[in-house]
Amino acid sequence: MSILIDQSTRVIVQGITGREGAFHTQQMREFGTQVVGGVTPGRGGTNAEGLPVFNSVHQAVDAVGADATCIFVPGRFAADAIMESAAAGVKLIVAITEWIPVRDAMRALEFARQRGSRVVGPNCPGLTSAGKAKIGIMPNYLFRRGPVGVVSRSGTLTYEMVDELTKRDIGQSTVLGIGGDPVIGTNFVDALRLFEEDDETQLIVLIGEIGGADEEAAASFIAERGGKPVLGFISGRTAPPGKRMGHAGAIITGGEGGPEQKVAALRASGVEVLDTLGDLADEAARRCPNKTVTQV
Amino acid sequence: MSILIDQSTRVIVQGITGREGAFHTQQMREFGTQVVGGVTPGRGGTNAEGLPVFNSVHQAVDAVGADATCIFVPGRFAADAIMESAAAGVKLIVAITEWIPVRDAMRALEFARQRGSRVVGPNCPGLTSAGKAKIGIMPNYLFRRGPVGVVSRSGTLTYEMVDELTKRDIGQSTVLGIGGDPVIGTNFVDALRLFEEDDETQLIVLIGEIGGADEEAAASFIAERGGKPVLGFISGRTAPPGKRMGHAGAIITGGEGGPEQKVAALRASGVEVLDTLGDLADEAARRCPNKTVTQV
Amino acid sequence: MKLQEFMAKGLLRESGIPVPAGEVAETPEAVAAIADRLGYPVAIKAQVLVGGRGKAGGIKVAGTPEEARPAAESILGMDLKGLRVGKVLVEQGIEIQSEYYAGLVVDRSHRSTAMIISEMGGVDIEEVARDHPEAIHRLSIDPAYGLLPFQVNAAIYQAGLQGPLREIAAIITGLAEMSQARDAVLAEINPLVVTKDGRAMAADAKVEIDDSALFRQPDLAQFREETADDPLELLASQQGLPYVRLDGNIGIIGNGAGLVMMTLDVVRQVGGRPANFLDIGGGARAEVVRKAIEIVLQDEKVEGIVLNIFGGITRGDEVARGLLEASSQLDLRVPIAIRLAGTRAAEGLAVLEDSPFVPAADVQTAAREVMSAIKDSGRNQ
Amino acid sequence: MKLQEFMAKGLLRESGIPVPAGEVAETPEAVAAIADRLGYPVAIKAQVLVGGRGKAGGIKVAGTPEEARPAAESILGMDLKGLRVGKVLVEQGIEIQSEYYAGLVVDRSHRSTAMIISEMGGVDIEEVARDHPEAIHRLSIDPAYGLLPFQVNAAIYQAGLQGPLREIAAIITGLAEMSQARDAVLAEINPLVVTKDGRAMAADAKVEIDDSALFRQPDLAQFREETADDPLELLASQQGLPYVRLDGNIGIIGNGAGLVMMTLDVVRQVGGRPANFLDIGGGARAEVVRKAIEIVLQDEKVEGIVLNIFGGITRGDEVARGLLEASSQLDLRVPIAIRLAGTRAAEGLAVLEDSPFVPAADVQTAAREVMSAIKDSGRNQ
Repeated sequence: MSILIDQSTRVIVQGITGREGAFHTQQMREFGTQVVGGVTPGRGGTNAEGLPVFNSVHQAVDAVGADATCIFVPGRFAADAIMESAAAGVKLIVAITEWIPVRDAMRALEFARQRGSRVVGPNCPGLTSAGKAKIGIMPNYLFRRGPVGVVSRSGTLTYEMVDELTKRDIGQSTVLGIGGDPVIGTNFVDALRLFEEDDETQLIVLIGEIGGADEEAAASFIAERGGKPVLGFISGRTAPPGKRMGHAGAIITGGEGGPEQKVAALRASGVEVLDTLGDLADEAARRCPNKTVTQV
Repeated sequence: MSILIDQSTRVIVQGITGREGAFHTQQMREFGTQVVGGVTPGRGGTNAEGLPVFNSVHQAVDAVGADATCIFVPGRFAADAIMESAAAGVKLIVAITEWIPVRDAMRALEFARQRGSRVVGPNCPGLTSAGKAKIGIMPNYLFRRGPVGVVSRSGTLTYEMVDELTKRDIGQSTVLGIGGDPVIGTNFVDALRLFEEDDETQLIVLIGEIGGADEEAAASFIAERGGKPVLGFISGRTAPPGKRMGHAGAIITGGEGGPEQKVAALRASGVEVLDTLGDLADEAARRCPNKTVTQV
Repeated sequence: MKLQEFMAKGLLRESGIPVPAGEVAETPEAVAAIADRLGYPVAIKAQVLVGGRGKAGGIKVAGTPEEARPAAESILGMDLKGLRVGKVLVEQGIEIQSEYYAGLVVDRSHRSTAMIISEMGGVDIEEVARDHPEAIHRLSIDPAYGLLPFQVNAAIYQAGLQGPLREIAAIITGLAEMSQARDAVLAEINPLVVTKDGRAMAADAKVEIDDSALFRQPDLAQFREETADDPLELLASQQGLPYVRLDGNIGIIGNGAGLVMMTLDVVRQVGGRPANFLDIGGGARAEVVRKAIEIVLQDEKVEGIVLNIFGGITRGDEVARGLLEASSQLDLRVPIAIRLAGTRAAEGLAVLEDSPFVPAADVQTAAREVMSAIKDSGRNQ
Repeated sequence: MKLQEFMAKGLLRESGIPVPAGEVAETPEAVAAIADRLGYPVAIKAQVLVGGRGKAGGIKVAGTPEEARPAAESILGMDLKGLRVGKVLVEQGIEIQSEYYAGLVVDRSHRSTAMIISEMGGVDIEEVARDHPEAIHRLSIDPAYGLLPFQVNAAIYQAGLQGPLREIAAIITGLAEMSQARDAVLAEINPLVVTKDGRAMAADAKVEIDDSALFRQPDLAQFREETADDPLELLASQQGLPYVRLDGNIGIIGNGAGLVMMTLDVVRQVGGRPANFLDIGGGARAEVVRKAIEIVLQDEKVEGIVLNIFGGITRGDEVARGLLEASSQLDLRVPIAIRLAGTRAAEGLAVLEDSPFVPAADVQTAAREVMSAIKDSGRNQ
């Protein structure tokens, strides 16, 4: 198993003819992902990366079928792209795009929720089921298949974490970057719920950061429902309040988002919070009985 | 049984301090309806018709509980009143108000639908479960308890129909005025579904009129699913196309809403369509084994 | 409230939708002056609220100043399906490459509005729907989200529209925004044209505003008078009474739209021809009843009146008092039969004893009474 | 983008929300002229983006012309929490009856915006939330429907607000509409006052606009420069680089916000004090790397730089080339350590051989290298 995606997942790419879209389509296919087509309005009927391009998601779904989409279109059009896929019945929508206006993101996420589609992101690196399929932009070479599920708000820290795990020969089930924006489609609790139900995942790694209260919500969930062991890390522990770290959601505002509460909440729920990703990987190595899985 | 309401239904009145609201609150209570309070912003803490008045539906629900609401507020505020009750968790919303802008009605109905509330109306006389409870403005004296379920788009024709039935000693289970507006919360099919599941109802009377395709939809439903016998009547059979009959939804537009299709569709699905309400009542009398029920 | 073409195009222009340059005129002289200013050819279009103006001779193209004046003279003042043409719209001629259709309608079954797109424009869309259903593309508009860009994009490709697609998309989006902002229950651009020089614009437009929403469209509400296509309908609407003129000789008054419609049906069934639809609504007071009689009598074709009242909220005695008021203040020049049932019907009928109104046990009888009274008076003349 | 008070109030005024009459001035003379025009008393308020202006002496009331000029002189040019006051807002004094709070914030957990209403205004709302949570009323705004009238009505009564309730409701509704139209991610009226003569108005306002939405707020985007509270942050944002100035001596550059934040943490852990946050993002080119070094070096407090690059999309050799460019074009006046891992890290490290940059196996080592280099240079001086 693994969560959300595997070898059988049929993926389309919205914005396939753009620079990023084209490059990562190639990368996804090299990883083994079944990319079945792309969408760029006005380019329907052409080919890109050897795949058929359609004018609309609806046409793409009709022609090639799609379980999931990967969105690379620019920020001002990305919310519409999310809604388009939700309306066309695509069940997993991975929005890589950053700089989507918050108001647009809220509308698009609510629209998708009403139509039963899951959104991952926006402003995220996507997700990778090691040895099976990848949707998004995570570097291909990092992964090794195994028992650790990783969920993270930060893109680069995700890569760093996977790298530390793989270096120690600890494989991953699925690695999920949920994105750093204030408003996102899939949060820590959603991810924990999925990992709990996944047979392959034996240990969960949660990489949080300052801002919001999603880590606290994760802690409550773990305290109430969690079965599998969780290791945690919180970045931005020395960031000053009131300063937005980058354009995303990392900001400590009055009474919310501070690292101490997050670390304390996670620890109180039984999560071991480590000070560096290296320490975390060491602990994962210590705890994991089956470190990797031979790729099938 | 009966549909939607009975003696145990707790009802609030939105706009209870207005002329119509006050009068019909009185009438509903005389009929036996459990009216438990009213809402008029700014009049919270006062009394009206001997009932407590609240500033918001939320407060009313907290204080007195409510299964249903009856809305008398003016057209420009009525959509908001519908949404307020839906947001407060009131499950049956009866909107008597006419002249609600169509755009507002659409938004309010969708809002209510998402929150799991049923709306009856707008621009309707409400509904009456004979001998049990009434929400709306139907004249009290008309009803007699019995086996006939009545559903109608027109207010006065509903009264006329009930009068013809009662005159012939044929009682009613529930009489439901769904309203004449182009966009309404509960349509013929919804009503048929409810009557089908109601033990007390043995015969269904459907009073349609020109405009829209709701009668045709009812015919399809009956053809596919209907078990109980249905008698029908269509008003406006001689109305010219393109003329809006009153401010409501009765208008024949290109290819839709004409009476011939409606009559033909109903007949094709096994509904006996009569030419006058008197004929219809005669036929109901002929068909009904148990004409009335002694009131409990 | 239906808007005339020039008003509909004004709303489109406000929403950024290109329309041909044009102005309204009421005299041949004004037409000529406008045409000279715009340059030839021009289209001269009768501003009346009827369909099929072109076929009926209500639209003419003038290629030169010499043609403009006689064309204007032939249209201004003409009778178009019963309506006198008082105004024309003079528009710059456009060279049309292709004609499409975009229209927003109330979609009752989905409780929302729908945008219809078709590559077959310039013809009656209902005919297209009947004969070429595959050429109709319907976008359901979520009442909470409005028309979304991806829907417009997908429909344009689906429908196979050609030309400046971005401009066409902007027109469709603008039409939806206008409808939303202006409470339109119908908004059609037919044809939506692409010109030979590659521009997209609205060559003709039809807009109907939700009467229930006129309170928040004050600038449109003031045109109510101008857009009423019948003086009696206008008079009635000013009194708050829904009145529709029909072409018969039996005036009809009742309480409740369904009941009035049924009364029309009954009058037809007994061989009469209804002259109107008039609904006095629920709970009407005597004053309203008097006004209703007054309005119906103003239609000179009326030879008899059927009143059908089922008292629910409406009280029979109150209706009767209104009738007595009418009989004392008006010349009741025709026979009037009344069917009065329900709340306080007996009291009402008592009040009407010795009045000129003919009571009837049911509406069929009322209709027959009026019919035979008319026949009698015809015989007596 | 945070707006200064006078700009925030301008947006409120556009949405029909009453604010005290007032104008902006940059000199004591202008302040006096405006005050004379408005009539006394006036409030003179420093226009800088820091909280607690009042306590810090940035707001003064002048009851007479004699008081206005010295008050203006004391505020204009003053240092308010590190920022020089260049502008003041001169406002007509108002007599306050009661002070409330209305604020719109992003509600992450509900993926929507929320309106907060409180009867306790004029104080820090976070303190209210902590000490009097029962005084906080939160309305969740459905992203598709916006703030609905019934929500505002219910909250006003729930919160026990007194005074001109219709006007207060209009202010709250206007605040939500402004936020929607202007892409505000924070919009606070604090205090929302009722004056002794019974009017409701926004006495102070705080608005923050979504940076991601500035493309559709061109009239606000142009104020970006004016609203930046730090010249280096402005310079960086003009280059598209998220840079936040902190108060330490170790410059920090990395790719990805999370990685940079972690680097700040590591620098603290080894006893350093970060001078900034700078994220070069994913896939950065050499040029961007050079610019990042240049910006960080412009902070004179910087005594050393830690670069932390994990190559995913970002390529190590490209980063290395940017560093070489920087070393050839700039005076690298401080020690710079780089931790380079991931895609093409080996190639990058090869490029950097014989350069002044100190390679490190991990970020802890990089931070320690820089710290000890600084210490050494201190010892050498």
